[in-house]
Amino acid sequence: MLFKLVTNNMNLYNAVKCGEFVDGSSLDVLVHVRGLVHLGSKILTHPLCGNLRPNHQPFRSVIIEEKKGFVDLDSLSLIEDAVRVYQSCALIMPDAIDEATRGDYAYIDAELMKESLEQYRLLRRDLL
Amino acid sequence: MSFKVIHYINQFYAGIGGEEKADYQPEIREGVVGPGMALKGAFKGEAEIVATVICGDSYFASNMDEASAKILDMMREYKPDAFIAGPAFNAGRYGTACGAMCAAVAKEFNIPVISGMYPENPGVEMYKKFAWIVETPDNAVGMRKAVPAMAKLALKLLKGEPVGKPEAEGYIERGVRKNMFYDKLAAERCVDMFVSKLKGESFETEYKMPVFDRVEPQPAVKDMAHATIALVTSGGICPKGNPDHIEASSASKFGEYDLTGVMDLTSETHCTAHGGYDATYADQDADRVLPVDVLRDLEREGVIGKLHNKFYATVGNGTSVANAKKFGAEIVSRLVADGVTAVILTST
Amino acid sequence: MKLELHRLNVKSLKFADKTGFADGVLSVNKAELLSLIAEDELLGKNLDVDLAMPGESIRVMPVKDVIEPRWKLEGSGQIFPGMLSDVETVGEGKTLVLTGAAVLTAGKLVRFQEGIIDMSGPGADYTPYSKTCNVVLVLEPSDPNMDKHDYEKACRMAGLKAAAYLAKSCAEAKPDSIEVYEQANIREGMNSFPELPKVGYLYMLQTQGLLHDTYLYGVDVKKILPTFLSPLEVMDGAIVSGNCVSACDKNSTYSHLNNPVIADMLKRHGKDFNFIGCIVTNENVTLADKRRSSSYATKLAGMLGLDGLVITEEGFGNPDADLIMNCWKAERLGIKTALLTDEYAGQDGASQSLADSCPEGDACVTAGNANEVITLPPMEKVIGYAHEANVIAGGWNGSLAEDGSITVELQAITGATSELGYTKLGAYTI
Amino acid sequence: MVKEIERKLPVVHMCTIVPISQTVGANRIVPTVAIPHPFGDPSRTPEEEKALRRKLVERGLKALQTEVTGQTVFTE
Repeated sequence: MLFKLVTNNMNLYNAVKCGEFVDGSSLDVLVHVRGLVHLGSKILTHPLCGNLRPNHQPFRSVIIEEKKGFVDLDSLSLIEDAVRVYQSCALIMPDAIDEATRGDYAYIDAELMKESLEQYRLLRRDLL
Repeated sequence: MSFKVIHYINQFYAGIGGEEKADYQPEIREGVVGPGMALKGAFKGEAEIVATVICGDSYFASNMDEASAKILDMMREYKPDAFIAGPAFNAGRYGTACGAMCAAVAKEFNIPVISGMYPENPGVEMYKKFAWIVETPDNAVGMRKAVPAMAKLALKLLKGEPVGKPEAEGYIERGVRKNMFYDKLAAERCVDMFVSKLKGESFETEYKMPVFDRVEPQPAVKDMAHATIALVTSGGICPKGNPDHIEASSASKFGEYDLTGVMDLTSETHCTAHGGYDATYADQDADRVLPVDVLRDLEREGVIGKLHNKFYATVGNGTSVANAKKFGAEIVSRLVADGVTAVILTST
Repeated sequence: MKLELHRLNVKSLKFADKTGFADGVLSVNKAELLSLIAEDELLGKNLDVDLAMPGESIRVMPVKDVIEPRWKLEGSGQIFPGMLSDVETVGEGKTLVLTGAAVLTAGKLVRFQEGIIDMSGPGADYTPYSKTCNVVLVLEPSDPNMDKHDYEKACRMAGLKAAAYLAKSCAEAKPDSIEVYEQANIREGMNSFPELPKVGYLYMLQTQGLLHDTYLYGVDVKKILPTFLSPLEVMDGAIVSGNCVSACDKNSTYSHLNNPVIADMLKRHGKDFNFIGCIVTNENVTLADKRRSSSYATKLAGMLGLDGLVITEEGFGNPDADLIMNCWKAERLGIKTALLTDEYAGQDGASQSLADSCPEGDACVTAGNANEVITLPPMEKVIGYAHEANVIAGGWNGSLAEDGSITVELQAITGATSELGYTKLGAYTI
Repeated sequence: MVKEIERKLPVVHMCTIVPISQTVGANRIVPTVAIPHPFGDPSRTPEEEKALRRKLVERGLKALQTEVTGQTVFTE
């Protein structure tokens, strides 16, 4: 099984064994994940995690199990809904905010993912 | 000081003429014209119609952006407090123009915008989010009922009074959520509702989740060898360049495309307008979404009578249920008229 | 199980030499309270205690948690078990409550999570905590680069300590009123009111990780399987909020202690239904956890033979998925549900309110659209840091105007769309 | 859309996500390959792909020739 983190948060990307970096907005991350789900990948963490409204989440990170084949329906409805939510509102681009705030957002994003990353053994031990 | 209102009507209600004058260019006149008299009466002096905008329905429909920009410019000097359009009853193009103008005015001047239409007027579905549309009968006989209701709602909005639920105020539900303070805590309301549900009594949910209905299946096709099969897709396949500008999501239209002589869809001829999936594969070979090549083979082999020479496409992604219904109804009536036997609907 | 709530009705606050209660006034010895919270070396030197009363021109922001002062006079365990006191079971005996008073923890955390409480003006209508007499702790970390887990905990503990301290200091006062609650054990409960439907309360708690956590007897709720709990344990602080996001719809510790769904269900117990108890469940981030917890929680309800469940959500977005799973899984077991949530319908109210839905969710009450925008006029006094308005959830750059007024979404106001239903706000479709 | 068509003409809904098709009210349903390429598979040769597509379309035609009383999924 290939577990993989899809993220636009460079800090987090650097801390995992297997990741895919999306150079773009939180919506770009979700759209990319959607493409993977359409081809059969399964989502392992909820794409809307964090209790912040989308326009306050410049970073998005989703753990998936990458595979080809039948579409996983739970994953599909989650990612389609998440994309819809993010499309319906203004986004903050990661590079449009001051560094301290960006750092906070990146930190929260990383923290929210940490336990799940550990659960799927994706965190690089040398960085722990 | 009474409130200043601008009224929008079409060439017909302005007494200029019928369909033959529908290309009448926008103009603004001081004071009341046509049905504005009735509105004026219903305002009872609390608001005044300072000007009336008149525009031909066809002119508006074929020059939407230009016409609305022009009208907004004409309105500016009057500094209106509210905008009333119609009522348009069940007149489709008039309703669409009223709705579009309401939306444009609300955006530009940030003032209350009110129209009146029959619920099935296409202007309702397109613009109810942006305007208060009072429900009217389907023709001008309903003028006497429609105008006082529109005036009443307009005055309420002008005075900043809270507007109640659609059924109480007589407007068509806009589908917009609005906060209000209830008499009871949300917790108490929830337990009340819970008790009603347990007892099997009627109750009204505060938030309706989407529900679905069903249709009886049509009988099977008996004679496939003589059947005409049509292709319809919600996967956004269209001639390359998307000539009808079908939106990548929340489509407001569908396209009708000719298949005469088309044996195979290629990256040269067709692509997808759909924004809800990775378009790479469909753009490489649109047969992957709309299997024209195979149906042509089956036609040649006599398995089917023939492939209908038009296909229909829209984008399913985020498209409102109402629009999808409208597309479906319109497409099928054209297919029936063309003598089609059965339909293959493909979705991504 | 029997619990008495001994209520002292606090109508006013003042600083004084001795902390105590007399004639509706809660006196606070500021130095003593300060030195109590300053014991924690994770907190910095510039700590402060301030008072904010209903009707005053005061804005408190950013607020982390709201805690009602309580102290157990009799019975096993002590208030906030596993958190402030030992892990012993609570819910029996006598508990002193400073009704009308609250402790607010304010100060900087990670920056954009905390809320606004206005004590007067239009904003005051939206928060339940404009009606309480508030003892405000203004906190800061001893080291600005401190690990955020540590600092969140320090703030959480400071609030709990202060709340317990205030109530404990009033233990000698004669209560203004005494409320008695009795909860039968399951066997007796099942046999009473045979003609009434047996119902429960499915109590969903936010558990997504740092700044999104809730504790049950000191245990991080994301690590539990759904479990059964008496409503009386909740009144003694078995559930404590460690949640900072978002201000409008996180359940404060105060709202757990005074859970209005539990209060109303207890009121109607024996009349409209037979209230058997609460099932506590979590809202974790992984889908496997979501599926497991929803299946397990509804299985518990099924094993108890319940006919109905009231379900409350905490938060929005992915917890909507938990809410919906809980709903249809219960309904398919033949258990009727009513749901309590809030909405995220955009500033114009035109977007879809919930991230998930199911046809079984036909009885749904909402505490309002958290995106609706409000302008809060300037206040004479701000306790905390007003410039945070530009970065809190629900605010945006430019939210804070030069005159001190703030334009924000309701989600920035503490408790505005409480999903325990602690406000009268709701929404309807125009 | 599928329901409106079904009110007047027999229709087979060919799509990848059967539950969505069921939700929107289709009666004759044929599952297809994948969302971005319901009638294809880019990992195969063009000939194999077309054969696959033909198999699916034939299944769709078969569905249209079958009497149904309610939602029916045709997998062969």
